[in-house]
Amino acid sequence: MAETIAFGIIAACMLGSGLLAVTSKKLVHSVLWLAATLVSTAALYVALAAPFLAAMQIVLYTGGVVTLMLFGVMLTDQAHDVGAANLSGKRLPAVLLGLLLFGLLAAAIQRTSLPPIVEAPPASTVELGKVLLLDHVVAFEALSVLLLATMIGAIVLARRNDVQD
Amino acid sequence: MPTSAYLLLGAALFCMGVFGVLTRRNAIGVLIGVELMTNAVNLNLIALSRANGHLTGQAFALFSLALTVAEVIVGLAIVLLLYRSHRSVLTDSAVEMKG
Amino acid sequence: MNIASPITLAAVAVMAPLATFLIIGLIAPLRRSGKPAAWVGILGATTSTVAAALLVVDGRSDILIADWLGAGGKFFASIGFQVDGISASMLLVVSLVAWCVQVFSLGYMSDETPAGLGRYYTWHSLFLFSMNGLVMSPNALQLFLCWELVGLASYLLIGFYFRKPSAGRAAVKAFWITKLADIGLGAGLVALYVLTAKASPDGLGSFDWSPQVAQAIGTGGATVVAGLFFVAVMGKSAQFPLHIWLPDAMEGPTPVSALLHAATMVAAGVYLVVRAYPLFQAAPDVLLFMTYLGAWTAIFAAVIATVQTDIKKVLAYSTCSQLGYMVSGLGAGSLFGGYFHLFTHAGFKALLFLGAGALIHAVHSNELTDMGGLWRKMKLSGTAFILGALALAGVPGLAGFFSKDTILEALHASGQTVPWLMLLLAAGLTAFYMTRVVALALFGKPGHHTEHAHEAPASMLIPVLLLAVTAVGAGYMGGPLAKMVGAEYAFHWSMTGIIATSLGLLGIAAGWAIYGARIVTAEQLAVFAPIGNFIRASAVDRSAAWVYRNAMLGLGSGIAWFDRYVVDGVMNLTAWLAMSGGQQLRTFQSGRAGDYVYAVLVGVVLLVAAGLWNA
Amino acid sequence: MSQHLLDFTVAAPAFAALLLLFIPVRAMNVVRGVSLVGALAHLGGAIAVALNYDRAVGGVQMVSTHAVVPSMGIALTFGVDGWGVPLLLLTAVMLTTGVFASWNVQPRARDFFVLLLLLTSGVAGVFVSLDLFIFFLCYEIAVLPMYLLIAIWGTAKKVEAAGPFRFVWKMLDVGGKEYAAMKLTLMLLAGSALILAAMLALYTGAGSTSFDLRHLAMTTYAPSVQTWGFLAIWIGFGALAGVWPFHTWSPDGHAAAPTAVSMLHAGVLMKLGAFGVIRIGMILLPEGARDWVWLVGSVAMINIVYGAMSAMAQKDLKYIVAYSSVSHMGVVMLGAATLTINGWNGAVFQMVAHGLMTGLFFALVGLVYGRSHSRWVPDMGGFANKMPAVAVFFTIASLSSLGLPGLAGFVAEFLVFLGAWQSGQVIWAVAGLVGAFVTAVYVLRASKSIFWGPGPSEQFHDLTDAHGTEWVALTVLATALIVLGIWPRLGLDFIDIATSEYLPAVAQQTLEALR
Repeated sequence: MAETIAFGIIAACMLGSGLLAVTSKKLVHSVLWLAATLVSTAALYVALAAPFLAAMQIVLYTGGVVTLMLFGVMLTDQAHDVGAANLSGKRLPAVLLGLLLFGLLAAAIQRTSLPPIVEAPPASTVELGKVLLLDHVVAFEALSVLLLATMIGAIVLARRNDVQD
Repeated sequence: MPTSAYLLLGAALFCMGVFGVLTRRNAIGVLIGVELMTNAVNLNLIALSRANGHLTGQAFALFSLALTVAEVIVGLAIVLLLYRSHRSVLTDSAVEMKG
Repeated sequence: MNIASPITLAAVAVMAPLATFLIIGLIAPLRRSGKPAAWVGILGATTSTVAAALLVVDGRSDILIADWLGAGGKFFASIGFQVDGISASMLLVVSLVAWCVQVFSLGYMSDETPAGLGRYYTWHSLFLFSMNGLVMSPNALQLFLCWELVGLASYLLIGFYFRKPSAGRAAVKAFWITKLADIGLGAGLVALYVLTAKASPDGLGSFDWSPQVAQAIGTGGATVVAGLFFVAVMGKSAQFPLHIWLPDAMEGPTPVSALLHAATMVAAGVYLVVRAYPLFQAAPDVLLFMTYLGAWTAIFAAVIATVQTDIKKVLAYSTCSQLGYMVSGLGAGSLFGGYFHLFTHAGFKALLFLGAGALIHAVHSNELTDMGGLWRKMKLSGTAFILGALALAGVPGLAGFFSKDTILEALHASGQTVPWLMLLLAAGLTAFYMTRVVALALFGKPGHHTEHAHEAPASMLIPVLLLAVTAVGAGYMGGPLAKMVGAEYAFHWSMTGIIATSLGLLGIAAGWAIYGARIVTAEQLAVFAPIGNFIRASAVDRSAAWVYRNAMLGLGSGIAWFDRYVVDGVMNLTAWLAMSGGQQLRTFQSGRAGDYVYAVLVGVVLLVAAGLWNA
Repeated sequence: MSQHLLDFTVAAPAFAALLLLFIPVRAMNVVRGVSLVGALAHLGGAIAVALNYDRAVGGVQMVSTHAVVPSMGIALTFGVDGWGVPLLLLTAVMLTTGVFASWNVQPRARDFFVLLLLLTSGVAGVFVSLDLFIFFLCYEIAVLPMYLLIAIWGTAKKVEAAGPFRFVWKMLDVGGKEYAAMKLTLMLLAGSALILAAMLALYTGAGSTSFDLRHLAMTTYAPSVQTWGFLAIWIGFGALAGVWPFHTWSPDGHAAAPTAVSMLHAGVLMKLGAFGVIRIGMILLPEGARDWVWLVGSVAMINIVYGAMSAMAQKDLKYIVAYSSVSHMGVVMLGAATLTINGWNGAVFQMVAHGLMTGLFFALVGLVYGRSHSRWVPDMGGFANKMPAVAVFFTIASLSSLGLPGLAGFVAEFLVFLGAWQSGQVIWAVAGLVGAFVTAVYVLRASKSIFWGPGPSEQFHDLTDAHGTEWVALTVLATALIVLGIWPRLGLDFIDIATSEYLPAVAQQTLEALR
């Protein structure tokens, strides 16, 4: 029972902050609400016995991504940009589409017979590491290359062309 | 909690992301929507990993996490570039790909 | 006589010209040097002639074949040499005439550049090789191979003066017409193969012309095969209406005309009938057709010959006419008659052409009117020419008389009255036009080149005189020749012979009266001019040209237009539709990322819905 | 050694191409040298294959297998049968002579040779591939470089707007070299799409375990796969073989392509199409083949006569030769459609004969065009005065084209006509003979108006005879034509082995009945 209540509270936090993240007029607020959503999700990860991922979620997402986004907002002078320019007028179709999609997905989930959550001790980081570095080592290495490429790509993209002049 | 609860939660979050992507004109706003969507996906992955009692789902979530970071970095770089060339980050202003 | 085996001799006779062809053709410095190349060519011809003579003397038959084409691990076509009486005697005729012509050419072609002379002898060697190969063919397929090669040599030699547009046209025309006719031979070979394959246990056909084959394929099959073969004969041996290439072929150097277009190559058609005679005998319809067509060609060409002013054209039409005799004789069932005439005709027609060549060489013109009175200047060549003309006219005692008589006899014996009458009439006409040629060219009013004319050089005279001997003597070879062919022959006077002789003498008298003694002036004969104009070859010629220009080229242009603008047009239209469709579709691409996201999400919704629907 | 011989032969040109990429563009002689060595290695390999092939044993020999995707049953399997030997030799000869013919190609010679060599590896791969997937892969490798080769090194002339679809001209650059290249590529790729579909049907129909042709050949496919699969393969490969009405890329493509490319394309690549129809379509789908031969043969008949008639109306030298290829490829398809030993032997022999002949033709056309800067036949005349050797070679090619005995073309056509008559379709044989006659008309006319007549006019002032490396291509090709014409068993003995092995199953008759 307590678990259900906890789940309800976290879910409500997540959905609420998520909704605010997509509806806030101020971009900075949006980013901050996104951070709140991500933290709530991290809490759910803990509930799903994935502490390592919860930690990563907070470190990478909330620490890294949100910060980056804030930088982005600042750098592009959007901090105080408020109002219509941020939000397009076509809100009703978007709401309908979102609701329709949710309805369909919910129906799909309801129809599918899913295995119940197995109550087990949280997965140890050691095991996760084994899975990562034994079963999926190629993907892991590919990911590292991807990150390197991302880094180089970001530098190339963001570099000012007039530096040479 | 049943697995479907997590999945429904993920679906709801995903649809919010969809809504965000559709309504934001600001490129960073769009990125926020995308983040919500990937987050929903990660939630599903972990929930199903738990349900199946196998860690591969978590490993995937981890990869997805890293990919998201990469995506945000490149996305923001593009936003900066867009801002520099168009003095605006509104997605409507970049229509050079018009057929 | 046992010098060498018959096969060795045959191989030498065939391969010697091939060797000279390769030597002259591939060794460029030799070819460009002219005279030495000519001597190499003559050496080849000499070797062939000697080998052929030994073969005739030897008299044995033999055959050597090598597998050439196969199917499913077994061979059905072979090439090689077949030595028997017919091939040996024909080989001698071909080689001897070729030798005479090649020697004659030394003098006749003396104005040619060394490189041109080398080329001339290259093609001559190619011709002799192909023709000898044709003669020695053990089956119809090899005969066809060589038949076409002979046509190639003819094409190259007619077009020898390739800078002259008319020579080019004539060469191509000759090739086209004979090639058109050769469709018949090709189809006939295919039919022969298929028919024999049906009758054979292992499914393999053959290209043999033996009586067994004729029996196996039956009358129906033989009619198809022989009929198709005969189409090719009509082309090669210049039978109406496919004769139109032969007069044009006179664009080639005169010795070429003597060798190819009078004595040997045009006789290849007749030779084919001779060789494949079992097949023809099994097809009476074809034989009947041959009798009539040959007779018609004989008289038709003879009439045209009477109005020609170019000496070579007269001889060309005369060749058509004489080939008509041979075909008609073969059609009447006389294998020996046709072959005998081929044999004698080769000698005196080569003589006539070489003699005409000597006259042309003297006055540098082909026109009868430019000659005139050459007798006084060129006694030897003139005598030889007159001997040839008399032999052709069928004067008793000379070669043409005997062979023509054999054919007429055969027609009479087989009861073919109409062709028989036609051929008799043609005999009279032959005598008439030859007398006309002799009267105009050798006697009569001197032409303006006659003054500077002089007797031909020795290289030209020797072959002419040698051939003159054959024109006199070949007729007496009938007995031995018949034995080689496997027939019986002994001359005796008959009603036909008397009529033909009288008609011939009448023709000579009339010719002399009009053109020699001028008792009747040519002007008084002008009433016959319309007939001459009407029957002129140009009528056939013109229709052929019309067919070529309108039917073939016109159809070709039409198809090419259709291909370019309709077939390809549809392809282009497809491309155009795709591009236009693209132009329409591009408006969907607004360029705004938001629109694309909408599209993607709508797509996702639809896919999920579809998935649910099906689940 | 011998099990890697085919690997070596196929890979040699590709390896040379790879090597060329590391050679500086300016080192022209090195570029040529490497290309030539690659070509000669290929030729040597092909000759070694021919010498190693044991005719007494027959069948597929010198098999080499390297698994590529074991889970799908894809393996790089090469093996040579009786057809492969002459076709491989043909490819090698064409590449070698093509390298000589493009000795002075400009600009970007290195890139040209890279593409040329790569393409040849693809062609050779198709001829000896025993794996359907690799077969298709090599096919695409052979076809695709063509686009660049034509679009970069080609020359072309615009076609005037006319006909019922003249509005199309506004959007398309009809006749331009990019147009020609694009048209060729698109039409052949459209064919490839059909082949791919049929290939997947074959693969799944045989249990989705292996692409090995020998495995597929043992499978009996469902009637629908037979019928539609064969049709798709016929049209798909037929597009490359110039089957009417999918031949229209050929005149424009061949006319626009540079000399060596025309040589290889008309000489070898078009054969891939016909080879594909027989090797894949007919052998793997015999029922489908039997259902459709009436159509294949009838269209081939159209090809022969229609192509020849079109050629007769052309005034551009390259178009004449290109249309003659359309006509002659009809002979190949006709032979295939007869389903008789002679027909098939003739079809494969015609592939070789036509390859050599058309290669010689295009080499000569390139030579004449290079000297006279004109392809317009009516303007020419009297060229034999200045270029006698070229005239002789041109005559040889013409004569082979019109099927003169003593040259390779005759043997092929004669066998095909024998087969056509044997198959009971006399009309096919007659159409073939008529086509041969029409060919005689247009090739001799072209030959006459180019080379005969009074000396060349003023505008052709720098005509010279063949010299240097040009002799190599001309001599080799002409000699091959003559040798095969005089002694056809050199090729036929190989071809007959494979035909005797494959045909009885396709025609469902005994060897005796098929002869």
